[in-house]
Amino acid sequence: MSENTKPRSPTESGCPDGFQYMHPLMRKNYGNWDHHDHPRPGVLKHVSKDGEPIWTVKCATQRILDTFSLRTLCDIGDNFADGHVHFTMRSNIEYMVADEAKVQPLIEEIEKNGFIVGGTAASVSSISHTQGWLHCDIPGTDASGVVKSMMDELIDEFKNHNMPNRVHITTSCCQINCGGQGDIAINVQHTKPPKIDHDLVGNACERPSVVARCPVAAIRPAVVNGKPSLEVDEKKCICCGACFPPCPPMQINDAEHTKLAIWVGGNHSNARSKPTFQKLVAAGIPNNPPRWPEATAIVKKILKCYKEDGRPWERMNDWIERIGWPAFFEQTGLPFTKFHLDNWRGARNSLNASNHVRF
Amino acid sequence: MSENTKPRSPTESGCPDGFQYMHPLMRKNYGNWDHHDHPRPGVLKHVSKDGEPIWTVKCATQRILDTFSLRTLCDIGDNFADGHVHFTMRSNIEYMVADEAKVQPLIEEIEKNGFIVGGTAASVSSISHTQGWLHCDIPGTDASGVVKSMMDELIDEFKNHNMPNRVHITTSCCQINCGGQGDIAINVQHTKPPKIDHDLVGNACERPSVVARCPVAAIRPAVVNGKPSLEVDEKKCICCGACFPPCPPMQINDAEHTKLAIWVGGNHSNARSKPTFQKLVAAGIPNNPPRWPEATAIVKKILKCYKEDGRPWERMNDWIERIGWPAFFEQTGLPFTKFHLDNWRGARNSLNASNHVRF
Amino acid sequence: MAEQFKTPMLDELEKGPWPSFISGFKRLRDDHPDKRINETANSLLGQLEHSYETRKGYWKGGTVSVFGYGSGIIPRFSEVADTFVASKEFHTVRVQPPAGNHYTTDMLRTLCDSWEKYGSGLITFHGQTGNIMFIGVDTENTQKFFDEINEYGWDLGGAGPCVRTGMSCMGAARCEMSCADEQQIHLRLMNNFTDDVHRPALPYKFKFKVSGCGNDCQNAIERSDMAILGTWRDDMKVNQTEVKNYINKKSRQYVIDNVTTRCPTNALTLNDDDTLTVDNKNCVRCMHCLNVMNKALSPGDDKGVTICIGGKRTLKIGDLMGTVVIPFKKLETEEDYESLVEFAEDIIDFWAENGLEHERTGEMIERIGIANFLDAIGVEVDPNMINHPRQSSYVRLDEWDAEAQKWFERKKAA
Amino acid sequence: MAEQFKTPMLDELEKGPWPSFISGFKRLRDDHPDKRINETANSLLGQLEHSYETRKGYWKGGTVSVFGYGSGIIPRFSEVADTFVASKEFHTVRVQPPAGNHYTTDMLRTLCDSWEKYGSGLITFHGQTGNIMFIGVDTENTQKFFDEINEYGWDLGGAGPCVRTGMSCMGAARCEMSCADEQQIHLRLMNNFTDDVHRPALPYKFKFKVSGCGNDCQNAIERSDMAILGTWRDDMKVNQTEVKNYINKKSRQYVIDNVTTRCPTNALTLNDDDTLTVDNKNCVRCMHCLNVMNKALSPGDDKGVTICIGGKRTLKIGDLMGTVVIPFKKLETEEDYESLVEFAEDIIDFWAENGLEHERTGEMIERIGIANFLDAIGVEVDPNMINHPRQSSYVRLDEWDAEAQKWFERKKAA
Ligand code: SRM
Ligand code: SRM
Ligand code: SRM
Ligand code: SRM
Ligand code: SF4
Ligand code: SF4
Ligand code: SF4
Ligand code: SF4
Ligand code: SF4
Ligand code: SF4
Ligand code: SF4
Ligand code: SF4
Repeated sequence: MSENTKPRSPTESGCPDGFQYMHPLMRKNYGNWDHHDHPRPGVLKHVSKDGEPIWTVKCATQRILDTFSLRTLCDIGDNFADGHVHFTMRSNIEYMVADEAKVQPLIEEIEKNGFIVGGTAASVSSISHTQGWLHCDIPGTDASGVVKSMMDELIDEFKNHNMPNRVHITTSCCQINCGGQGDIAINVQHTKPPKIDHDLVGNACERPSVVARCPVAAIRPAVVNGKPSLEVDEKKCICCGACFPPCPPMQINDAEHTKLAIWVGGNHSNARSKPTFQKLVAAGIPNNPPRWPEATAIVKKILKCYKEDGRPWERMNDWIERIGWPAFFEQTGLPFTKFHLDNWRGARNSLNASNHVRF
Repeated sequence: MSENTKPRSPTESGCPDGFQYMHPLMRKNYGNWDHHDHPRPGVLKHVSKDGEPIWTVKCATQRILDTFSLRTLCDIGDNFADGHVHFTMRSNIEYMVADEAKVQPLIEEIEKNGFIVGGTAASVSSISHTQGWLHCDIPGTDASGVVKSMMDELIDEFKNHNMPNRVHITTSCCQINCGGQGDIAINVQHTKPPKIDHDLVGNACERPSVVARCPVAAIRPAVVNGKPSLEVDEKKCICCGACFPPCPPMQINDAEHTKLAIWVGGNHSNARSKPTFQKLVAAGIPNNPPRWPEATAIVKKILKCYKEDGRPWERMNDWIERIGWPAFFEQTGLPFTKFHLDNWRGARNSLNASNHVRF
Repeated sequence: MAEQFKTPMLDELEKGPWPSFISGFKRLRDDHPDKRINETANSLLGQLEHSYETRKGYWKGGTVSVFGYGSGIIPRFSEVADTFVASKEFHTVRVQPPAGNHYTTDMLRTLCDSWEKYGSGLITFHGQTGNIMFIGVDTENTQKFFDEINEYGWDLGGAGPCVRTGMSCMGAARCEMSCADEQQIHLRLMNNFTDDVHRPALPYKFKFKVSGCGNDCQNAIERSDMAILGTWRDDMKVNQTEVKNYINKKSRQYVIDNVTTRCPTNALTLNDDDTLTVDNKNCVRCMHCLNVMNKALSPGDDKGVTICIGGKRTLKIGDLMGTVVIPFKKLETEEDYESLVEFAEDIIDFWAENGLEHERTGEMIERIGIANFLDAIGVEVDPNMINHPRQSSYVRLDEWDAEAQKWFERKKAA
Repeated sequence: MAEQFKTPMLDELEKGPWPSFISGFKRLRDDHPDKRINETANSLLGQLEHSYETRKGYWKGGTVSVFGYGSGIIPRFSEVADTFVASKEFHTVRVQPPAGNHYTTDMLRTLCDSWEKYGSGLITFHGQTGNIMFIGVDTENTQKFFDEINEYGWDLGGAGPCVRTGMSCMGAARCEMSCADEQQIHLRLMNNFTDDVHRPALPYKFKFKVSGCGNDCQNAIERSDMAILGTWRDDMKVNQTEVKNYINKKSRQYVIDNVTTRCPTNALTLNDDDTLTVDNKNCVRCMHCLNVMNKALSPGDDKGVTICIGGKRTLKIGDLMGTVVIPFKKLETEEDYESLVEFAEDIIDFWAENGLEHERTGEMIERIGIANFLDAIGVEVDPNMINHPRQSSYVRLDEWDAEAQKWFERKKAA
């Protein structure tokens, strides 16, 4: 390699120190905060132990930002918030101001530019999501599109504190679920085993590692048309799609049979009860771009019931725990089927081993 | 077969109707009871919807009754309780009387004859137990002996309502646990794999069915000294003794290594929480006839802590649930070891997946 | 009598206030008029002392039954019969008790008389499955004893792979909590399966237990393949006067701490005027508040049973509790009871055909999955069967729409 | 620009009030001065519209990295590049954000400048693992873009079987609940494993997440192999004046219904004089009461962290939450932080040697058993690690006495 094309060696600087970018008031009061409250939806007021207040204005973004949008958000930060911003793990941007008088103008500027203020406390915050058709190599749907369609309809819930407690929704574009669990999760659920493109298997896949990836050992090496390939025991296959990433010829995505499912009650916080996993409530929902109205309708229905029936501070899981699953299905009008019965490891723990029945 | 030795054909009468033996007042008020209370430990007063009262005096027996004892109990029944008795599922005998005036004399007569009145409500009732060395073919200990030794020391708890709620103790003489679960269970726990008497295997056992019985697939057919036998993978073997009933040459019982273990919190009633399984708290307890003092000492210690710290109506499991397992081990002084961590199916549900920690 | 065995260890079990089984054995050895009984008791004491010394049991099984039956006797042969001769055959006769364990003293004496003719004089009231266990009889006398008691109304219970003896609580006979006719349930079920009790031909054992309410005084959910528990589905009855009386007696704080706070579903509210409000939709019939305030609170009128299937102990996949398969079933008419029995038949039939050898219902359900089990016995799913819906996405959903349709149709029909 | 692709379906996503990512793409297509960017955006929109029409994705993976590193780039090649040419290589550059996701607008603009030189103009703040995702760059420009931003302080995150980018909550920077210096924990851990981030050589991925308290705003327990959560072990601080203020504002009933009743361990008592008593021995630091009454209640002074190991999502044995492995660890001195890093090293080393291919820590623990895992990493068992002791008697207890002895010795030493 000639001298001047020799690649540059990286500086392995790792994770940058956040202090250099932190708002000065936060740097000053680091570890010294006393309490907070909610002057209005979308705004937090934190007060330090020395009585110093800081206001935060929380603003939704589309997560995947074009540089125009990002520069606009930066302009707002310069003009109203001392040139510092913070991104939350739900891709909301937060502006901090030391001076209460700046809060209202800041909000106006944000809204003028087409962004939305809200997402604090007992609201529905932005839906956290994943790559989808936009970038991933295995997606069954487009997470960004689902989220945009849904948030358009949940916008009032983002802008207000109408819920019993905070609502964290996630969506994922394949059954791997990079989006994680949530009070409500809208996830891909395949309903048919992969169709194998036998011509490609030989080239594309390391067969033993594909076989090893299947959670139910449904894949066997096989010779098809004289060529090494794979075969799937369709009776065993649970259509999880785990074989697809290591072996793209295991075509799991299907315009018709790749559906959406909705899960509720995934709760990560340790407040009150220990963290809980989400539970399946609705499936077979059409994967219907560009606006996925069927999925949104179900999410809205669930939120409506929760809003009307939940008690203050009850998260989705707390509410359902109190009213019971029979009432959940009754209130939401969702069908209860044999597919709601778990049969994976430890499934027995999910069965009602008692006389506790609601009438 | 000659005419007069021809065996008699059974009358398949099945389960006898209980009404024919039931106390007349109970027959009369069948399904018509209104409420009850506890005039004193060992005595219940039930009142029918028509205001008719019936008193029950509850009396401990040794379960396995010689006909002398049984006739004595019958005499008492004749003289004081209209000739009717009821046995509880914990082998207590109950005398019912319609007349309050008879209660005290009845109690005196019972006690005069060496039986004990008590076992009602928030007391420690008789320990339910199993056959042991007296009759079973696979026992590791003698359940009756353990129970007699223990109840001698718990007699005050039987005779009084000193506990937060009722205490149901069981004991079993092998790991099969015919005794079932309990607030406290004293059970056999083997600590070494079976020693195989290879000379006998060929004759005594249907080998495939023994192999199939092992919960961890530790048994393999093998040829030993030229004869068909079995071999145990000692690393896998969990010393459960399940191979012993179908194959007595799999000698699991051992004077030294067959120990007792103590479990707590098995709760069958649906009151408050759903039924719960018991949990291991102490093991390695010497199987020490004739009076098993070590086991009794631990049971007494647990009961003492429960008595002092439990709140009214808290069963053993409720109490521990409230104070937490760290406090249970602290209060009882029992050691907590890696063996308390579950590793059987669904074990992960027993791990603390939260920040909920007590300091 | 032959040599009297020394029993220094067992003698220790005569000390202390609790009734001593050893003293009972000695009474049979020393005081009984029948020499056979004296010798058997002596021999038994000797062998038991030997067990205490060596910390081992010395019985082995075998095959003994009465004519016409395949089960009901637990055969025991001594491995140390050379030394302890008189108890060398020491079988147990398992006899079905009357539903609810009621006896007249007369009947008990009659049973004593028969037993003393043929057996050891030792009787257990009752074994953990509920049988009267007549412990200690030789092979020959087994038949004679059975013939005698069978004549006056007693029959054997189960042993081996068969329907076992049932159990039911005191219930309606003396308990205000009872929501069921335990006696009738017990008798109908057991006596429908008499053949399956006496002739072991099932994959493994099958147990019925009946409790009149959620207190489950028979430990039915944990110990039986089919647990039947009384319950109600209309509103709990609240006698507000008695509520007030109770509060006066115990204090408001006591009621808050011990009643309302302990309700598992927060379904109770103690109002400022000392009345109690029950959120009956959220009450899960756990029984706690009724237990504490049994004068003030009572089950409703629309009674029935909840049925849980599949309880059993550890072998071989770990303890299993029975799980709700029928959330509510009315038991009023003849047809109701018949359909209960048919339901039990359906389960036993399916299991008889599909259970593996030595596999209990609960284990079979674990193996094939609850959904398939419900399908097989023709029971529709109901959210009362679960603590919560599935947490795993690993499931085939090809038939989702069809199943959802079923639900909507059932809802419409209801 | 070449033909502008029609996007009737995507156009639907420009309707409605929520910020539209499609409108952003179109701005890049229509308004950006750089033609390369216009064309890329047009091509991307075309391919995405094609996905919407056919309900399928059209990207495939490959191998792309920057010089010296094995990970940090997610390569994407279009399967329909014939039609959508300008976005045929569309890799993502995963860049580690600063701990806590703080930025100056200046720095963001600088990053925009670099990205517009080489990339598509699309940036995600942030991916679910916390990276800044620069989405859409061809193979050649990947290196150039990286070189440029690496010069001014930015480095790649993980991808593949390696230590992944960490996440930490706002915490001490703006939150009164914070019991830890999240920034420091985050930096110390991540920057100790820089080599493992850049050069994938582990069985599978390994994620760190830091939350300053039990509210776990980073979903650490569910989403990370090693979750570090702030907590405290002395008494909670109660400002009784603020308690009274709160009651005055909200009412006694509100506090009973929403605070004391909701405590998972009944550790709170509202006294008649409107003071609040905390049973600190039973408080499990769930955070609920502090959340509701954050002015009145605060964490204690003796702060530290609880560490849970093994969280992850479904593949391949079902979702796993991390479980408590270190109930409490002080993080004050230099040595404390060093031992935290060493602890992480011990876990990663053990897993690197014993994990199967594609097996996460949680799955390994499930396979070998938590007891063996603790043994291996030299951590003593503690009842805070469990919900309850074992329910199954299926266990070898040969070493019981020795293990019991260990406990007694530790207790003595304490
Ligand atoms: C980009 C991102 C989704 C997003 O849009 O935010 C993502 C995208 C992918 N994830 Fe993920 N995962 C992303 C966060 C997660 C998370 C969330 C987290 O880290 O907290 C999880 C769940 C937590 C966990 O670790 O279990 C997650 C669990 C997975 C899994 C399942 C791992 C497992 O052990 O079960 C896979 C499959 C695999 O690795 O084989 C996976 C695989 C993938 C791959 C690499 C698919 C593949 O094999 O080709 C996706 C690349 C998409 C792309 O084109 O960029 N991704 N993935 C997230 C990473 C962005 C970032 O670096 O910041
Ligand atoms: C007689 C018996 C039923 C029978 O037909 O055999 C029975 C009878 C009564 N039980 Fe029971 N229970 C009987 C075994 C049980 C069992 C099973 C056991 O002992 O293994 C349980 C479930 C055990 C468990 O959960 O582990 C049981 C759980 C209850 C409960 C629930 C207690 C709780 O809070 O968890 C009550 C309600 C109460 O205490 O008010 C109860 C209440 C009662 C009442 C008060 C019901 C009534 O109104 O008459 C009866 C008097 C009990 C007393 O002596 O104080 N009974 N009860 C059993 C007596 C056993 C004994 O000799 O001590
Ligand atoms: C006698 C009795 C104990 C007692 O002293 O009370 C008993 C004694 C035996 N049981 Fe049991 N079981 C007794 C009630 C139980 C119970 C309790 C119950 O029925 O509610 C259980 C737990 C509940 C259950 O069914 O799971 C029970 C679970 C077992 C098991 C494990 C069954 C399983 O599926 O896990 C076995 C082993 C077997 O059957 O292979 C067993 C086996 C045995 C055998 C037959 C041992 C053998 O294989 O040789 C014992 C005969 C002892 C003898 O010499 O009489 N026994 N056994 C109980 C029966 C008396 C009666 O008929 O009334
Ligand atoms: C900014 C952020 C942390 C970050 O560094 O990114 C954050 C910040 C705060 N969280 Fe959070 N939480 C953030 C994500 C989360 C998450 C994770 C998630 O969203 O997926 C959780 C756990 C989610 C779960 O359980 O499923 C979370 C569970 C909580 C809770 C517990 C709520 C509960 O009762 O279960 C509190 C306490 C509360 O609400 O008072 C809390 C409270 C707070 C407070 C009030 C803490 C404080 O005193 O400053 C912060 C302001 C929140 C607000 O906007 O109202 N935060 N918080 C995250 C904002 C996400 C967003 O844009 O909406
Ligand atoms: S959820 Fe699936 S499709 Fe979506 S980004 Fe993650 S791996 Fe890709
Ligand atoms: S889809 Fe899942 S279950 Fe089916 S073959 Fe592939 S990996 Fe196995
Ligand atoms: S517990 Fe074991 S030893 Fe005891 S009676 Fe039952 S089977 Fe026999
Ligand atoms: S004792 Fe239990 S685990 Fe060991 S070989 Fe026998 S059946 Fe298997
Ligand atoms: S189970 Fe219920 S009905 Fe039966 S005795 Fe117990 S409390 Fe009474
Ligand atoms: S019976 Fe149980 S669930 Fe129903 S109100 Fe009473 S305590 Fe609550
Ligand atoms: S996890 Fe706790 S410390 Fe961190 S931001 Fe959330 S509430 Fe604050
Ligand atoms: S932090 Fe949680 S556990 Fe502790 S007192 Fe408050 S509510 Fe109860």
